[in-house]
Amino acid sequence: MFRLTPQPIDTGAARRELRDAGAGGYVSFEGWVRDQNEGKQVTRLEYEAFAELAVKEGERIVREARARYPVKHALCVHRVGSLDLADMAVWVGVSSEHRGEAFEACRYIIDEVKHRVPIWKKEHYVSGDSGWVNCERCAVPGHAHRLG
Amino acid sequence: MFRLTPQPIDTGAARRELRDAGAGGYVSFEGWVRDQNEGKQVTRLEYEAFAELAVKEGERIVREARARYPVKHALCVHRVGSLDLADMAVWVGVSSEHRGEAFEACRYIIDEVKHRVPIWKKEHYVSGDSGWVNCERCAVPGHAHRLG
Amino acid sequence: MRLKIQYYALLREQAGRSEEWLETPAATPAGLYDELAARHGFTLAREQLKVAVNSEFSDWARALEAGDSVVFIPPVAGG
Amino acid sequence: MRLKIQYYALLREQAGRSEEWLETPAATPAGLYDELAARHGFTLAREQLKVAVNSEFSDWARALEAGDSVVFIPPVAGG
Repeated sequence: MFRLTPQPIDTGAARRELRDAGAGGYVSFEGWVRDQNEGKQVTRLEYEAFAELAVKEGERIVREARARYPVKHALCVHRVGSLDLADMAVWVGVSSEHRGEAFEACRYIIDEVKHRVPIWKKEHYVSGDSGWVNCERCAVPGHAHRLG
Repeated sequence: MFRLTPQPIDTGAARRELRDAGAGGYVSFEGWVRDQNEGKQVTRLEYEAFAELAVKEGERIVREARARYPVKHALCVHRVGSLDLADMAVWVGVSSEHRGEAFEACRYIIDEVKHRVPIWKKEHYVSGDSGWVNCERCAVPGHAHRLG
Repeated sequence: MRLKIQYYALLREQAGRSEEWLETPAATPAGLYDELAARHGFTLAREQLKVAVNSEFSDWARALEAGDSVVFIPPVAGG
Repeated sequence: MRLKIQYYALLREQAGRSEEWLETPAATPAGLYDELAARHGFTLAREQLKVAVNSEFSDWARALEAGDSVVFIPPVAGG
């Protein structure tokens, strides 16, 4: 399962979806907004998603993880909208009979989500500048900010 | 840090100890009591620790993880006493700048804790029998139970 | 041929809009991007993008049909 | 020489106690375990155990001193 949410991620509720009497191991990952990135002081972030395809691709990734590793349950929830420092941007949880598969599947999901799911992140900096992560070098300097 | 607790593990409080403005990734592991082990139906567990050495060895493991992987914070909490099915027996949490180290350190800690920390687990089965995990084959059949 | 284009992230900002309907001679997503990049001054090269048609990833050489919904996907940065 | 022995898990059950003070001729943890195994009917072989003296892992051939606290450690199963 993969979900997008404009609200703070409710990890307690998400975790409860993974409970299973036969599960002995549970691994979760959280992505937190850091106060800096590539040497720049970050003040806040905006996440924007192409929701329909993001959910489709996210669901594909979770299905792939389940096919590769014999896990009981797996879920990923990604936040969209405006986030402050230390907010949780993404959550992945996996339960499995033994711990190895839960670690592997959780890692697989977050790695693939970061590379494949159409979600974009705009960082706002202490300097007043801002930029779309992974697009900064592509864009004419200042261009994105001027139109933003 | 490594702690033992006879109370249910408070994962919310434990997680808060790992917050860090420079941390972008957080990985946690939970060990849950399964309803079966090696083909036997389990009804409940007892965990017993040699507390003084368990804490020393647990602290050593967490220090080793911090030396091997550049993480921000790492903590392991292990439950002792009587546990029911689906209860949490152990929790490991790691925060780091980037996610790779958090996964590696979390995995290292739980793997080492399971092999090195003097904590023992007695399983009680639907059959009415019981046994100390990893000591069953060593003991004369029924012996441990008769004296237990 | 009339198509719907939706814009996200940097492309949305550079286009100054979230979506538009367009009458275009472009037969493929590749041709369509070249047309729109010229019109809106997009700074991302096509090689940096992926494209989706009707909410599914697509080949750049796919034959577009009237009414198709097209999204150009800048480098992603989830998580 | 008088020593304190603490028992855990299967050894506690087989010894029927959590600890005891013992006057013993054993000079090392290895000798002490052989003596106690015979007395309490321990089913675990010494090769399956580790030993701690004064709450730290120890060599089996360490020279014990009066007042030492000894713990024999069955195969662990945390987590």
